Formats: sequence, structure tokens, C-alpha cells
Amino acid sequence: MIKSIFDWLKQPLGLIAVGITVLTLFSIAAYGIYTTQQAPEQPIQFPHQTHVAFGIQCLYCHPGASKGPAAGLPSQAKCWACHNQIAKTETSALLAPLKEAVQSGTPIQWVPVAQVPDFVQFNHRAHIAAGKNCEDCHGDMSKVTIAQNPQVFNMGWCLNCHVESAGEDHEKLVKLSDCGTCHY
Amino acid sequence: MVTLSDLKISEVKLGEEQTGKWGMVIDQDICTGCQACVAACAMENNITFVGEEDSGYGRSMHWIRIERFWEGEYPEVKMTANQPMLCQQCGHATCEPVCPAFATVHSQAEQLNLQVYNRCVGTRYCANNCPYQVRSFNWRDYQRPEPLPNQFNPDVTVRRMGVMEKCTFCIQRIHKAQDKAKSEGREVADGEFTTACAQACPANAITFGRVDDPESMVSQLAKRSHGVKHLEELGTLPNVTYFKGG
Amino acid sequence: MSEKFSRRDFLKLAGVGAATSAILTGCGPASRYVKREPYMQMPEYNYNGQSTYYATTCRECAAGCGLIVRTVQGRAIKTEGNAGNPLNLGKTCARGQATLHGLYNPDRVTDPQKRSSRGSGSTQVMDWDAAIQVVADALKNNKPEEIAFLMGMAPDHLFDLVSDLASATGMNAPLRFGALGMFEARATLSKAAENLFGEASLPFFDVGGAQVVFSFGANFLETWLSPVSYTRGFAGLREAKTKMRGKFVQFESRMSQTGGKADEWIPLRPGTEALVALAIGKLASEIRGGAMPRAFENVDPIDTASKSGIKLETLEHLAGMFAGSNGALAIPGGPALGQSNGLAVAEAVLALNAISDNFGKPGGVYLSPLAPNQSEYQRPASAQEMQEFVQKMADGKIKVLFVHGVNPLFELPTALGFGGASKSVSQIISFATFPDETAREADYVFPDHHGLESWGYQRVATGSAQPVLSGAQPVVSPYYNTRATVDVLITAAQLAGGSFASALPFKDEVEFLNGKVSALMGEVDGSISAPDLATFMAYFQQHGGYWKNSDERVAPKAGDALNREISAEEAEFAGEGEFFFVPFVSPTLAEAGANKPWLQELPDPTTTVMWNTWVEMNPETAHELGIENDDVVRIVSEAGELEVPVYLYPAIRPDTIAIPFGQGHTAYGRYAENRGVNPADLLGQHFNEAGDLAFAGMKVKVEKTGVKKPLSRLESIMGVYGIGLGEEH
Amino acid sequence: MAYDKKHAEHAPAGRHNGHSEEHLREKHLMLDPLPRGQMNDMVMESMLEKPTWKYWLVVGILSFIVVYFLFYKWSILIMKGQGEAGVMRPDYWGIFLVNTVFWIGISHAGTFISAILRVFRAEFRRPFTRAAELMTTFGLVQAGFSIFMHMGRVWLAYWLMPYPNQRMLWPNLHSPLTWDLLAITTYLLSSTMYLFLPLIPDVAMARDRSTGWRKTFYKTLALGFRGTEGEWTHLRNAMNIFAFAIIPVMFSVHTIVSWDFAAATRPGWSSTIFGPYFIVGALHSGMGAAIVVLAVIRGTMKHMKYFIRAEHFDAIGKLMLIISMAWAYFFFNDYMVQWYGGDKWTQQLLHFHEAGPMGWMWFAMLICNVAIPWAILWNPKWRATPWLVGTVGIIINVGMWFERYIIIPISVTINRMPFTWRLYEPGIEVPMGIGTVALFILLYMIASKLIPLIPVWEVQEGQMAHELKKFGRETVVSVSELE
Repeated sequence: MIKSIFDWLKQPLGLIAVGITVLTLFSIAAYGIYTTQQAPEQPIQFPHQTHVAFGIQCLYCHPGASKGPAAGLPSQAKCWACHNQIAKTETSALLAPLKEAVQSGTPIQWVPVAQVPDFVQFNHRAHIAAGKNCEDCHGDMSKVTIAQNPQVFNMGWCLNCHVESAGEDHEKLVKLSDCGTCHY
Repeated sequence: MVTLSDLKISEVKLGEEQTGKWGMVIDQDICTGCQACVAACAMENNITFVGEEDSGYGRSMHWIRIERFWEGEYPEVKMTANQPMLCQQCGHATCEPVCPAFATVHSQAEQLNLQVYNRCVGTRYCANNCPYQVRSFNWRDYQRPEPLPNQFNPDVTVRRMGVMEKCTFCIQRIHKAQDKAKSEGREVADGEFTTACAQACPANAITFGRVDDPESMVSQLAKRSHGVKHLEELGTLPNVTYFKGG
Repeated sequence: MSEKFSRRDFLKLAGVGAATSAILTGCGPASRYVKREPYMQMPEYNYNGQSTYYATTCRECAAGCGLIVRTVQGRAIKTEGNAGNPLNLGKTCARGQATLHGLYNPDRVTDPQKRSSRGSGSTQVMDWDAAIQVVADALKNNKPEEIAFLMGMAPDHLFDLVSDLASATGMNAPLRFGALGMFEARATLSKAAENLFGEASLPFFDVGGAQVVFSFGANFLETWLSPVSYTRGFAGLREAKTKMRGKFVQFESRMSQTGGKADEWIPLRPGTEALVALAIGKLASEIRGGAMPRAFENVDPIDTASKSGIKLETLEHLAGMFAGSNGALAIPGGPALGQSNGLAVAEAVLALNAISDNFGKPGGVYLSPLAPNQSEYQRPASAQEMQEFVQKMADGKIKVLFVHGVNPLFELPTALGFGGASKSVSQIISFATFPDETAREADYVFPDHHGLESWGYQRVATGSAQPVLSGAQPVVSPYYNTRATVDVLITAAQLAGGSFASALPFKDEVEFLNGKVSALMGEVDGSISAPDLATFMAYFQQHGGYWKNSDERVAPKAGDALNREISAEEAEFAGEGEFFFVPFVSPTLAEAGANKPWLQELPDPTTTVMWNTWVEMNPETAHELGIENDDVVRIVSEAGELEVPVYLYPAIRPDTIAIPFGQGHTAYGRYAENRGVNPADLLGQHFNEAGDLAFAGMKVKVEKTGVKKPLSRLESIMGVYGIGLGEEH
Repeated sequence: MAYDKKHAEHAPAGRHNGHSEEHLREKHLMLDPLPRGQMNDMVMESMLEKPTWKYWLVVGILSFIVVYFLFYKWSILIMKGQGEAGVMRPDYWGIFLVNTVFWIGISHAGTFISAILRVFRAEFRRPFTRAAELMTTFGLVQAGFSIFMHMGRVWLAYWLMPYPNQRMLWPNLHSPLTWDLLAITTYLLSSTMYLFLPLIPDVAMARDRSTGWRKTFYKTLALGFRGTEGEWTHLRNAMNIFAFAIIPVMFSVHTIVSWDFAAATRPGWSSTIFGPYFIVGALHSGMGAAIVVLAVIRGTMKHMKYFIRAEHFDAIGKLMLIISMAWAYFFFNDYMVQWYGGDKWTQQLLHFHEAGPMGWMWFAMLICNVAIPWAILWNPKWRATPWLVGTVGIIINVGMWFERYIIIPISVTINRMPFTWRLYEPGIEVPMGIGTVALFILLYMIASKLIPLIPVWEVQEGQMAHELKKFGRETVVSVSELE
């Protein structure tokens, strides 16, 4: 019984079957990981590039970044402050959800894109204060519609930058590579 | 990619004396054992409750516990001075070298014993080796039913099953105060912030601050002659000083 | 591949991928597919990710401590003491910390409810309009004298509103009651003050300034009057900064948490507190010399020594200690007053202070200052007054009963018969935030906001040298479909019309509050001042209340405190049995903490028991009876019986047993229900002269049941008591 | 080809004196050689014998236990957390680590028997090296399982292995646990190879005598071994190297295991003698387990009474006696040092061991590990009685399990914070521990049907090398050096 299976597998056909199975499993795994890196679907296909092209600064909508841990999403009141003066708001299908949300008083359910796990205590302020620009981590927003991560926010990526920015400054290196700087 | 050799400090100097940075002084003479610190700690640090059965079997998650013993026989019986026991943030901690995964490491920057929850694999060696027995382990995925999680402190990781946890000296408050001071271009002032337990204590029995600053309140208090450090004979260099008083 | 298919595929695979990576890397829950709701309109004082702090008042007990609540994005995260509030100066007790477990308790009453029948669990959700109509009908369709309000102990704005309503319409004046007040014997304390000083006020004991403190049963470090303030005083007593470390002696038959901090703990026989106080007074007067005050004439120290079980030498030593100190202070309280002769105990102990001549002096006895908008001390109802009220209910004189902030079915001793009398009340409307026992027996539950969601103020009865009115404001918006009881009453009164409408001519709660607080605008020496009401109210909320800047404690007129005769009788005990019975309030749970899981998980300060009730028994006695730790025993009193596991407590008289009050709920949410027992079930209807329940005046029997129920202790029974370590070397 | 039982057991009585031929045959060596072919056939037959219903019944029961108690309960443990076990503060370590130490201990005897006795050329070792080596591998499997059961987040166990990563995170080489894992892995790999090397000629023999899938199986395992002179030389060299190299590995493993305790600051644990104490303890339980295995093999498998004889039990019995004495010495030494130390916590702990609620276990340990072995193994006749020695082996293992139980959960009850002392009450560990025992037995039962449990070439080698020669009236054993 076992031998026959072995024997069958040793045939060219068997080898091909084995190869296909392995390849399929691998592809599914790869695709699964790949999909997690894609920008999620948003309630509104927010065109970052349009807003950036108008010269709106990042901090106008995400002011928390310079003040504290979270950059934050703008309230719809903030969106509406400009948009209710723009004629296109009334006509554009893209903007219909915004209009709907403002009129019905329901919050817009954004899907967070740039995220770190719960056990990472990230503080925007310190990074802005250290001279980092938004696009250093979040990519060039003038090129994307809805936000996309240019890279995976994993620990190696964080640490790489931390060590590089510390340079020869030993004290800074101690602080920036301390586990307790991000994990508590 | 950065390699190990790039990081000169990654060679953790275990066994070397640490000077200590943050410290605490606890006056047992005025501690009334009221448990306000325990509750404050639980609320600040998202500590879970475990229920009657598990708490009666030594699985409660208190990061700080108040010990009391008895002296003498009735009627000359006396309750010993309440002894709040929490992580002593040892300068030479016994928990640190035994963790195989570097999940409990010494913070070179803050001179604290860190517990990195996401690195913990749950061998529980650190807790076994802690002479103060102040570490608590997440024996189960203790559920906090909705809407209790609304109360979670966003600055503190919510721990899950299988990881060790312990007092952090409210490191989130340390970071917050340092961040605030830095944004204002100054140093953190003594007494500008304190830990949750010290903040709540109605008797003011707990004082927290910089032990490496001789002018700080905690250093001044620690100079008093009758302060003791628990199990100092083990060479753990604890950073909590107790006044037995009385 | 269609768009739809691809999306589903995407989500499924992404989920699998995320779960796999979460498992393999230990990265917690992949929160990538969570939704994030920004503010629709961000409050201008808010920033993303930044905390906002609000000042308010703690509602966990009636003390009225100020709180600062940290909120993040509309969620309350942490309570801290309000450092500005002179009562608690930035500190809180454990119950204040755990108040958030009340706010976010999973078992709150979420909507107004109509109960199909009293006591049943089946309810029907109503909308608020219908609910208010029910209240309006209740007001309108009954004679005012048939309407009664039962409220919690806190002297707050709701009490003022209902008092105004009652005085304008002829309704019964609202009764404030709480188990804490009953176990503190507040009525006795103020009655004794009236007898001695001519003023029915709550005495304030300056523990911090004293050199020697004699406490007769007062558990001032636990729940007594204002524990945070008294704990600060205790720290002042102990700290040797400007003076010597003060000494502290506690007289009680069972060592309380407070007694555990005493330098000397004197386990006197229950009922002999007055005798002992008088004997110490007599001996101290002898030491001091001069004529023997009349108050101490009746007592014989030798006789007292034999009756109380305290050696004569000890009495002499204590008297020497009291007489020899410049700052001796004697405090009566707790079980010492909850006896048939409680008033005599209070008078005897207060009279001791006259020897030390400390009235109105630092380290002595004061009368608490009245709160800023208060004209006279408003004492909560005593148990006897409650009994009279229950009788009124039973006689059918009450048709509508409104209950707010109190749970009489749990807090009142069963023997007082509230449960039976409530059947004669045709309509009971509860405003309970939590589904407690009384709410379950009510016809309607119209839930009030949690304290952290509501407006208001609360007068501080005692504990601060300055008059304090603690202010409350919502720190978060209401989580459930609840409504402020003040709003409900105002709207219902408008609907009811007539004198009701004219008594409450307000738009809403805030207008009512403004009206009440605006009177303070013109006062001098206040903590805040503003030219206009809006600014004043903003300051009031911002600072968490209003208080005077000066010490307004009143020095009691000591006049003839020593020249009155004080009865030197022993207390009488009700019931048969070999044990004195001491119920005491659990320091961590108090009367309403049992539904907060972290309060349940806090170890009791003396026994370290969590999540249950126990009976404390002296190990010697237990040994003689063949009882061990965790043995369930049946305690039988004349009023009832209950079964409870034993904790062998080394610091209790062999002839005394003690049970904490706080557990034993039959309703009140998942964390409280069917857990432990309620010692109030054992209490009979016996009162002292001041009308307080003689709760410590019972004798009970103890019977073995043969059942074991292990108690959850934080402490190690091996390490602390040496039990289970093997026989001695 | 049936082997005549009488030949071995009832050799004709014709003794002249103490050095008679028969006496030597019986007492020391298997000097009653059978033809090679016959011996090979005996081994093959013992392996290929059609399993009885009893065999299948036992396999069935054991499989059920393994599936239910070990794997099902383990999945429960992983899903619900370590709270299912009896661990808590202060007993953070429980039966899982008791079992780990226990199984590592058992695995020691295998290497001890085959490597040390091989290096010292103890001839009596020959027939049972295979069974002992299997014990090493199978025991280590259980030890590894037990360690993984113990971990709070076992799915992250790979973090304990050094692998390059972006996060610059490595295992902590200061931690005894890291070394534990490295040592156990090394030991598992090397002992498996050491098991495999002497197996090659035997599977080659089996390959030549089997058909069907077995032939494929053995062909794969035999790696084309044909028995040429060159192959034998290589094999001998390899085995020699391994025999020497694995001895320090074996010593290091249990020393490192002892560091888990000795390097800690706990009273009762922080002892410098734990290294050798643990090794002797491991040998003690390991020899006990080996003798049980031998007794069972001898009793249940065909032809085994030829290969495994009373004289072997006698020889191992002597070893057990000596090891028991050594264990007693170390135990006493450890106890005395701790007792003289006078540290109050250690005093408390020692008192707790004897007089505490688990005091019975302390006394049972001494009775099982010292009193019973000394009383029984002293007697040559009893020592040569397989069932009796096997029983002693079981008793020693019970005693040694107790010893580990006393060292871990009972000792951690007493620490320097009396407020936390609490007695350990095992939960899910018990069924899972039974599951590891079942898996151990099951692996043996499967192995007995798949590979020759007797290293038949080694036996033949021994028989070839030794011969009875007569010098005048004296009969002596002559030895010819083969290696």
C-alpha cells in the first residue's frame, strides 16, 4: 500500500503532482502576504494627490502629528468647511459619501492604512521634531489617491532609521535602541 | 540592514552596577493598606482582573500588592506595617539574565527593568527568579466584557495570554513627561509627574522621582537613616527604599 | 475575475495571511481591518491622540472628593484626585479609582424600562417621552403627601431640587439614606455634638495635628465620614516633620484596618466603650489634678477593668498617655456607637477631649464647616427614621415611591421590612444606573446617567477645613440611553403642571444648577470669582467646584461638656448566643462597590480576601469549636441566619465574630450577584437613643455546617499563618 | 532454524570448579555462539513476528492516550492558556518541567550504556546498546514536547533559536534556558546519529532478509552498506569518534539542565553541586528505565531470552547499585551544605520538604531511590532476577520523578516572600504527562517492529572476539582485538 504510493509518486506524473501542490501552497501563502500589503478599500476614494496639488499641507488635516502621538484623521466638519464652498461637491459621485455623511450626521468609517501593532507606542511628535518629513515614512502623497504604505512598518525598518540617525552619538543610540522607547 | 556589531550598546553589560535613574520611597509607617495604589495601578496599566477562583490560586495580576503579617498572640497581637511590594526596578536584576528571548531587559536609557510583552514567549523563568515575586503572568486570555475595554489606557499595551507583565514605574508617564519637557526645551522637573500609585495614595506614603538627582524629593527622603532596601543582600540593587517607621 | 470575487477573495486571504503572520510573529491582533471613526466635529479643545482632563466629583461615596478625569477621544481613561479640591488634595481612595468600572460596567441599565411584574427579570424598553409621562402621571395623579423620594446619602443638587419640589408642593421631604451612614452612626455623632456643644453638626477631628489619638471604634482610615481626608490626617499624625511622631490607640473588639495601624490595640469587651472612656477620663483627671469633673464621677476604674477585660494597669497607662500629652484627641465612631448606649459612648468619648482642652484647637475637635450654599447641617436619615418611613409605606400612606442613589433592599437590614412594605406602595420608580435589588422590585427603571456623565454639585459634609461645594460635569457623553434624573423631574413637573410646574420653572438641569450656584457669585473669599454667570459656571466646572479660601471650622462651645452626667451603663445586647456580632463595612467595596470587578479583585486590607464574604473568628475559639479556615458556619441571630466561610482572624476577641458588609447581592450585575452574604440580614430592629441602628448590639450563635468553601486570599496562608508548613521545629 | 531454548538456559551441568566453562558462559559473556545465519534469523523473526491481538490492543490504547491526553489536551492548553495547568505564583514552573528533566534523565542512560560502556569495552553491553540508544532518542522527544508544553506562547518557540533577523534580536546567551535548548538539540541530533551508525549493518542484514516495502525501507536506511572491509573501517572510525564525542555532550546536557535551577537565586536551588547531582540522578533514573525496557523486551519478544540474559541484569544491577550510592552521596552532600549554610529561607525549605504537606513524597523519594535499590540489588541472586530488577527500575523511576517534583514545584513554594507561598495543585499536566509516557512506550512498540532491537553484528563480534580456551585444567576467556 505504502510502497505503491511511493512508487506512484516516483513517476514523472507523480513528481509533477507534488510540484504543483507545493507551488499552489506557496502561491496562496505569498498572495495572502501580498494582499495584506495592499491599500485597503476606503469609504471614499480620497484623492491625496489632488489635495496636495492644491498646496494643502499635511499638517492642515493631520495636525496631531506635530503635537502628539497620533496624527489623526480630520473630522468631517473640517472637510466640509472647504467642500461646501466648492461647487463640485454637489455633483461629484466621489464626494457623495461625504455629503451624505455630513447631512445625516454619521461618521465616516475610514480604514487605517499606516498602522503599527498595539504593542508599539509610536509618537509622531518626536519624529517631526527630529526633522523627519511625513513623506519619509508615508511616501509621496502627491502620487497616490488613497494612502498607501511605501513600506511595511516593521521593527527592522524602524530600528534601521533609529540607528542611522543616532550616528556616533552614543547617548542618542542608547535612547533610540532601547526596547522601552517603543514597547511598554 | 544593521548588524549586531553596528550596535555597540547591544552588548548588555549584565552584572555591572547600574547607577539607577528612577526610584521610589515608600513610608510603611503611614501606609494604611487602603489599596488605592493597587486600584490606581490597575486602572492606569490596563491590568486585568481574574475572578474568584484564579485570584484565590495565586494568579491575581496585581502589579503592586500590600503585604501584612502578624506579630504576637491575642491580645497583644499586632499587624505589621503594611508593605507595598512592587517591582523594585533592580539595578542588577535577577530576572534579566535568565530570559532566553531578551523579553525582560534592562533599559539603558531609563535604568528600568523592561518587560517587552511582544517578545515574551512565556517561559516564566524571570518570575521564578524574581526574589520579590512581583511578576504576574497572563495565565489565560482574561476577558473584559464590553464596554469595559473603553477604559483602556491607549498608552499601555493590552497584554494577552501567555506573556509576563510587571510594574513598569509607569514608563508611559515617564515618556510623556520627557516628551513634553523636550518639546518645551527643558528638563523634566522633580514632581512634575508621578506614578499612578503615588498619585493616588491618600496618605502620600509613596514618593517617586530621580534617584540620581541629589536634590530630588525622593533622594532627600532616601537619605533618612532608617530606610531599607529589600533583599539588598542578594546584590540586586533595588531602587525602592522602604521606611519601616514606628 | 470579477471585481466582487476579487474583493471577497482579497479579504479572506488577507485575513488568513494576517492571522498567520500574527501567530507566527507574535504580533498581536492584526488590527488592519478595523474601522476608525474620526470626530464629526472635533471639539476645539481636543487634539487627536491627546488627553483632555475634566474636573468633576466622585460619586462613589457621599464624601464628595474632587476628581480629575483623563479622557482620550471621548472615552474616560483614568480618574485622579483633584489637587485643587481642599477635601482630597489630589488623592483618591480605591473606590474613586474604580469608578470607571461603574461607568463602563457591562451590566448598566441601558434604557428606560417597564417591568412586567416586580422582581421579574422581564422588562420592556420604553422611550423617554413615555417614561417622563409615567413620572408626570405619578406626580399628578397622587396626593403630594402620598409621594415620597428616597435618595442616596450625598447632599447633592438632586436633593436640593427634590427638597424644593417637596416644600413647594407638600410632597414628603426627601429622605437620604445609605448603609455607610448607618454603619458610621452619623446620627449619634451629631446628636452627641448637639447634647454637648449645643449644635447638631458633624464634628471634625484634626487627627493630623494631634499627638495622641484615642479612637473608640472609629474606622476613619476605611469608610468613615471622609476617608481620604482622614487618611491625610493620619499621615500628618505619623510624620515627624515639625513635631514628634504621634501615637495612636484604637479601642475595638475586632481589629479593623484602622486598628491595624494603631500603636496599641485595646480589645475591649463590646458594650463597655463608654465605661472605658469614662474610666480613662477619671484616671486622666486624677493625673491632671483638680476637681473631678462630674462626667467621670459615676465610673469605677477597677470595676471597669473587670467588665471591659482591660487590665487596670493598661487603663492607667493609657490615662497617663492621654493626660501627659499636649495634643490628645479622642474619636468616637463605628461599632462603638452602633449599640444601645451609643449616644453615651459618643458623649463620653467627646467629653474626654474636654480634659485635653482641645476644642477648636489644632489637633483637636472642631465642628465641620457648612458647605458654601448650605444654611444648616443636613443629616442623612437614621435607621429609626427609615423604619418610620417603612411603617408609613406599610400603612399604605405612600402611593408613589421614587428611589435614586440608594438600594434600600440591600442596604437596609431585612428586619426593617422594606421588602414587605414596598408591596403596599402602588408604584415604585427607580432611577438606578445599575440593575440593583430595589430596581428589580421597582415597576419602572428610568436610569440616571453615571456620575461621570452628569452635571451637578455635591456639598462636602466634613473632612475639609474650608467649606467646599464640589462641582460635577459630564466627562464623557452618556454611553447609553440614560437621562439625568433632574431633567426627567423638571420635564415631568412641567407636564404635571400646577404647583409642580411652578416649583421647577427650569429649562433643564444646567439652568437649575446655574440658579443654585449663581448665589455664590457675590460671596467674598471664594476660590473663584467672575463678573458674569457664564464665566463663573465655566470656572466652577473647570476647577471642579467652589470653596472658600479660609478655614471656617467652628470651635465647639465646650462649656459644660464635663459637667453633665454621662451614663456609665454597659450596652444591652439583643438575641441569644455566645458571640458578640460586629458587622463592618468592607473598606474596598463599601455599600455599592460589589459590581465593579476590580474592587472585587482588591484584597481586603485586613484579611486579603477577594470576591467573597467571610466571618472573622478568633483561632482559639474556632479551635475549641472544631472549626477551621474555610469551614462554612451558620450564624443565627434573632433576625435571621446566614451561612458564611470562616477566616481565622488573630486580632478579634474570642467572644466576638465579625462579617464585612458589601457582598450578598441578589441583583446588581454579574460581578455582584450571588456572591457572599449580607450581614444586614442578621440585624434586628434595635436602635440607640439617637435613632441609629444598634448594629453592633447583637448576640449570635454559630453552628457548623460541615461544608467547606475556600476563600480566595491574596496572602499565603502558609507564609502568613504558618498553616500547612508542617509542625514546628 | 528454531533456536533451542535448552541450549542457553539449561546448559548441561558439568561444572568442575568456579571457573568452569558453563559458569563463565552463564555469568559473563554469551560464549555459546550460534551460527551467524541462525542468529540473524532469530533477530529477524523477533521483528517480523506477526503481532498478536494483545499487541494491537496495547498499541490501540496507547494511541488513544497519545491522541487524547497528549495532543488533544495540548491543543486545549494552547488555546486556553497555561491557566489550565496548576501553575501560579509562586509555582511558575510545574510538572511540565518536572517531566522535561525526568525525560532528559531517562535519555541519559542510553548514551551512558552505549557510549561509555563502549569506550570502556564493557563486554556485557553488546546485546542491549540498541534498546538503550532508542531510549535516548525517544526520551528526548518527550523532553522536547514537555518543554514546549511549558511555554506560554509555544508558537513563538523559534525565537529561542539564533537566526539572523532585521530586528537585531538574538537569544540571550546569558540565559540557561537558551543553552538548554541548544544542548538538547545538539544532544538529540548527535544521539540520533549515534543510534543510526551501529544500526547500519543491522538494517543491511534486514534488507537482505526481507521483501516488499520493508526491503525498500531498509534499503533506504542501510545507505547501500555491503559489509566490505573499507565500510567496516569507516563505520568503526565514525562510531569511535561519536562514542567519545557524545560523552561530553551527554554530561553537558544535564549539567546545563541543572543550571536552570542552580543559576537561579532561589533558596534551595542556588547550589554549586547541582551539576553532578543532576547527572548522577539522570543516570539513576536512566539505568532504571533501561532495565525495565530490557525486562519487557526479554519477556515479550521472541528469542530475546538468548540475547538478554540474567547475567546482563546482574551486570546492570551492579551499576544501578553503584549509581544509587553515588546519588545518595550527592543528595546527602547537597543537603548538608544547604543545612550548614543556615540561610533562613533554605532552612525553611528543608523543613518544608520533610514536614510539609508533601513530606510523604520526600520520604518516598529516599525509600525508592536508596532504601529499596540497596536492599535488593545487594543480593546477587535477586540482582539476576529480571522481573525483580525491572521492578526496582520502576521504583527508582518513581523515586527520581519525585525528586524532580520536590526540586521544582515543591521547592518554589518557599521563596523569600512568605506572603506569596502557595502549594501547587497540578491540573492538565497530569494527563499530558501520562500522554508522554504513552508516546514513549508506543514509539518503542513501533520501533520493535521496524528495526532490529538487538545489534546482532555487535553480539556476533563479541562472540567472535571471545573464546573459551583451555590452559591445562583452567578454562579462560581469550580476547582477540578486533578494533
